[in-house]
Amino acid sequence: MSNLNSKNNNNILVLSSLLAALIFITTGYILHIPMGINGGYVHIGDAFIYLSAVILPTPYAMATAAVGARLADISTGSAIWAIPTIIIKPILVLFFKKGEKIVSKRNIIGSIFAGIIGTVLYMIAEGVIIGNFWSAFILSTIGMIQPIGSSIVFIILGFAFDKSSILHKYIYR
Amino acid sequence: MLKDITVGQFYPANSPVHRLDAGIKLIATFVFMVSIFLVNRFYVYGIVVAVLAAIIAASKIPGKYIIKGIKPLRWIILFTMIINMFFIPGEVLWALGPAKITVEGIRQAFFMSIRLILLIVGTSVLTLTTSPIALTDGIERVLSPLKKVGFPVHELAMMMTIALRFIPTLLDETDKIMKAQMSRGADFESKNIMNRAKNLVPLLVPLFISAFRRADELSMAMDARCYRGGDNRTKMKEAVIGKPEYTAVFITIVYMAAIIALRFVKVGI
Amino acid sequence: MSITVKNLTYIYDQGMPFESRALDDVSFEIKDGDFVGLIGHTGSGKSTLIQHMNGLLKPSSGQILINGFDITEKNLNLTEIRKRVGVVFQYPEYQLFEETIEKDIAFGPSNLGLDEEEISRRVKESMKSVGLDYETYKDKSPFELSGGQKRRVAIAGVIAMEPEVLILDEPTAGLDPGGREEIFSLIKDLHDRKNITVILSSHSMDDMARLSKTLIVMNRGKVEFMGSPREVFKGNTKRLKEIGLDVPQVLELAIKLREKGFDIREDIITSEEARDEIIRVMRGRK
Amino acid sequence: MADNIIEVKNLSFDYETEEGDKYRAIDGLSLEVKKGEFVVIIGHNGSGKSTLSKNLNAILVPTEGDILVNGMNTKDEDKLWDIRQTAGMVFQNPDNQIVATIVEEDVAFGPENLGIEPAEIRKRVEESLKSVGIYEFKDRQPHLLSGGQKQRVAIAGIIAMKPNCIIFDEATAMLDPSGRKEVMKTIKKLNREDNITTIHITHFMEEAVDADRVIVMEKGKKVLEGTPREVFKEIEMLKNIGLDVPYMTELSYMLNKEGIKIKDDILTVDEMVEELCQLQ
Ligand SMILES: Nc1ncnc2c1ncn2[C@@H]1O[C@H](COP(=O)(O)OP(=O)(O)OP(=O)(O)O)[C@@H](O)[C@H]1O
Ligand SMILES: Nc1ncnc2c1ncn2[C@@H]1O[C@H](COP(=O)(O)OP(=O)(O)OP(=O)(O)O)[C@@H](O)[C@H]1O
Ligand SMILES: [Mg+2]
Ligand SMILES: [Mg+2]
Repeated sequence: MSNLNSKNNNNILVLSSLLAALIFITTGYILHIPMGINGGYVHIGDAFIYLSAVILPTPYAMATAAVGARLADISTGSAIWAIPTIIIKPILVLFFKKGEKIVSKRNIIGSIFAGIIGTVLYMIAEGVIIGNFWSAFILSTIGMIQPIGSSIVFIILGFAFDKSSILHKYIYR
Repeated sequence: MLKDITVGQFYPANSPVHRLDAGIKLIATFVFMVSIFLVNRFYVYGIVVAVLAAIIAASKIPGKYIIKGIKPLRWIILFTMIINMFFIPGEVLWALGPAKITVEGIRQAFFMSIRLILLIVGTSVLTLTTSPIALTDGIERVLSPLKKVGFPVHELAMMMTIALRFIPTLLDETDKIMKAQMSRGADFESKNIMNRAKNLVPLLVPLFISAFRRADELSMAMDARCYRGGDNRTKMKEAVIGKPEYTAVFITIVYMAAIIALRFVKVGI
Repeated sequence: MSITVKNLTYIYDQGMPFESRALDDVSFEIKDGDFVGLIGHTGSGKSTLIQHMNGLLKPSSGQILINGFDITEKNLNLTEIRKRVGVVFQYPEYQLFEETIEKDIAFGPSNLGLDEEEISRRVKESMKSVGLDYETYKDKSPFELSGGQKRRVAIAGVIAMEPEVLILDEPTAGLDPGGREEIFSLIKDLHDRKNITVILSSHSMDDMARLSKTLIVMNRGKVEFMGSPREVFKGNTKRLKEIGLDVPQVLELAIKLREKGFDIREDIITSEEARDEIIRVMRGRK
Repeated sequence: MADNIIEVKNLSFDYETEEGDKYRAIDGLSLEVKKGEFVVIIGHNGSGKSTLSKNLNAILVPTEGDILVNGMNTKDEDKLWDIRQTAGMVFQNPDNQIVATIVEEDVAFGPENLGIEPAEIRKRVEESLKSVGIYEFKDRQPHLLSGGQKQRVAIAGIIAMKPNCIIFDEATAMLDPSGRKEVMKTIKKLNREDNITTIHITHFMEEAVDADRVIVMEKGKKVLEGTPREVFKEIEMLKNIGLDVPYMTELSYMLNKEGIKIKDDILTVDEMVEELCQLQ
């Protein structure tokens, strides 16, 4: 029984933290979906960022995205991406809108835009860090698999949320 | 086993670098990263490498941990080297049809690779010598001036602490739910990507419900323990800024000054 | 379904500096239709053993045969095991996820690839087994139920796979006395009616003594005792306490009464037996 | 009445359900707890025990009636933090009440929230850890401890706030027997030696045996109250509302039914032995 909807800040703070922990876990470690191309995989951490965006008040969702993804970066040996991550991931949150349903046309399109803009921003960051924008461009194009997978997972989970009365109850409005 | 995942890459040791205040380390690392972007001649890297090597030696971190840090990015480094070699115009060394390797390309390839490696190693030193908890405290202190403009620094630090605290718990939970659903015939290893994505539902819906329930209970426990945000809150462990910290700041300033000065020196390659 | 466990050993994190031997050369046999109580202190290996029985963990060495069928064999189709052995984990209500009770219970059977009709039959049947009226509950959300009811739905979800062996890991944890009794009696009923082999782990000696036909006592990854509750408890009080377990209170009473010179049997394990013995002794004296 | 630390006066509490209806979880309940008392509350799932305990700590506020904690009304918002500091709470799931990643830092969490001086916090943390017997684990990470140890960390976290009263809401429910024993020992010690008023909610009747007073709840009401002996004597009524009695009480009841005239308020094995010896 949530007391989310009553003005309890502690509850939202804690929920944001737990979702950050889930973003960490799914970005770095579990439920990676292997993809044929170049033996890589898609992590579903971004799908969790998208879900946070529709569950939490926007400022909290932005913090959640930054905290979760940053922890994953420093743990999986990608600490150099930590700075771009804490700037880019919160921006992705802004493409979603809280409404009656999670899976709305608005949010599906939002997730596509989040994927594209996220990729472009990371490409710029990568260009700066590795010092060659061509290389960054090619690497990011291959990396487009990532946001596509995240959108799909977001939609599947969003449907499950929309159908589940108990989950729905926790969505902050 | 999922339980064994450690957050961060902390390598515990008793060294002056480990003991140094995390906030200072954080700022120093940031300065270091900026400094690398200011280098425009090969020989200046010599200074950077020397400083970094001295810090690593002082930190007692075995070399193999440093190398392990570079490994995940080795393909990106290699790939970027090749792109640099072929795509920078200049004096042609070797050509095969449209593909040309130039002298400038080779120079650039090495220059950028060294820069990237130094960036990776520099950040690794921070994460290897600072536990995630100390890092969280450090971030809170470094950002604390932002409190004045209303940025929720304390809340952010609290979020990091709680996230760190619950990562092992949620991993454990994931493991349990996964096993329970596997016992009911769920297949999380399906080759079919769509199937695999769909199988996330029986795992993630219970995981979310559990996270929500935990959030309810934990926030209530925090209420009961009089948590009301960062105002008027004290800390048991206060940061001690002592001689080592002042020394570190001094070294950082001298180092940065040297790098900036060398940028404008017009000798060498 | 008879179960044979042969020299089963399992080591977590084998080869790592912190490896731990959770099961150490465990061998035993469970007869068809038995009702087995699995007891042991925390960390004695109960959960590890249970996970081996339905293929979630593969032994470091050793074998498990279910009716002669080796479930530890490599490349075995896991659904084959799941059809035979159903496991209800601790706090099973936390694995519920569907919108309706009917759909949640159907999850297991539909993973077995059964047809609609068969699935629906199994759902109805298993709801009946756990005492939930099909028409009343099928369209309800499992999350609207009380704790004890949720747990019954979760158990139904496993029963619906129609396993020949049903394993339950502490199925009454966290319930009130009435709820505990309900769960125990539904398990007992299932066992009696369908002749399913049941393995039940619990920390309550009194319940185990009362319910099980056979007790397996684990200690540090080994089987310390195995036999009927009476055999296990009789004369082993000291050893059981040494390995961090209790004995049923009525047995403790009998032992203390004997020390005081009462001529009372010392293999009492239920309240009814205690009552009858005390009456016999008291009446005999008068 | 200065010697009552808690006074519940005609408390009713309504939850709002999703359909917007009201659900009355506590219905006209009155209750007093004396300083230093050890009160056990039993009642089946959903009888309103947790709702009551949350009201005592001002996490919930009465719909009707009043609650005074050390004379402070829980409706008085100015007194909120004083009330929570006076009446501490320990919950069922040890995992969901530990905030920090290191044991001693978690114990410090409460005092830090109260704005206490660092040196004083340090002192309190060490005292509390010693008092619940987990000082040696102070630098450990909570998730690597056993259930009983974690629960004692949670208790230490409350003691560090120096409460006069602690409410344990099924604090032993998720523990194995050895963890439960550890925690019960700690609870009793705090009550006896440190004179902390204790309200212990439980489903294990054996844990009620040593209480000063047992309160039985049913459908948001107090249906029975008295010493353990007085309460557990009412075996039929307790069974009717889905509760149980200690094994020995049950046995004495069964014996009485068969015509063996022994006391019907026996609680422990030793008492039973003594009683039977006398009868002999
Ligand atoms: N995932 C794991 N990784 C490493 N060691 C483990 C793991 N799970 C269990 N162990 C260890 O294996 C041993 C047996 O654990 P198991 O969970 O089987 O005990 P149990 O008898 O079920 O205990 P409980 O009564 O607490 O449920 C313990 O020493 C435990 O620490
Ligand atoms: N947030 C809530 N919203 C609506 N109803 C609630 C809420 N919390 C509890 N209830 C209902 O109030 C009643 C009393 O609940 P409470 O949690 O106080 O019982 P309890 O005696 O503590 O039970 P348990 O032994 O299961 O802990 C129950 O019927 C419960 O369903
Ligand atoms: Mg277990
Ligand atoms: Mg309760």
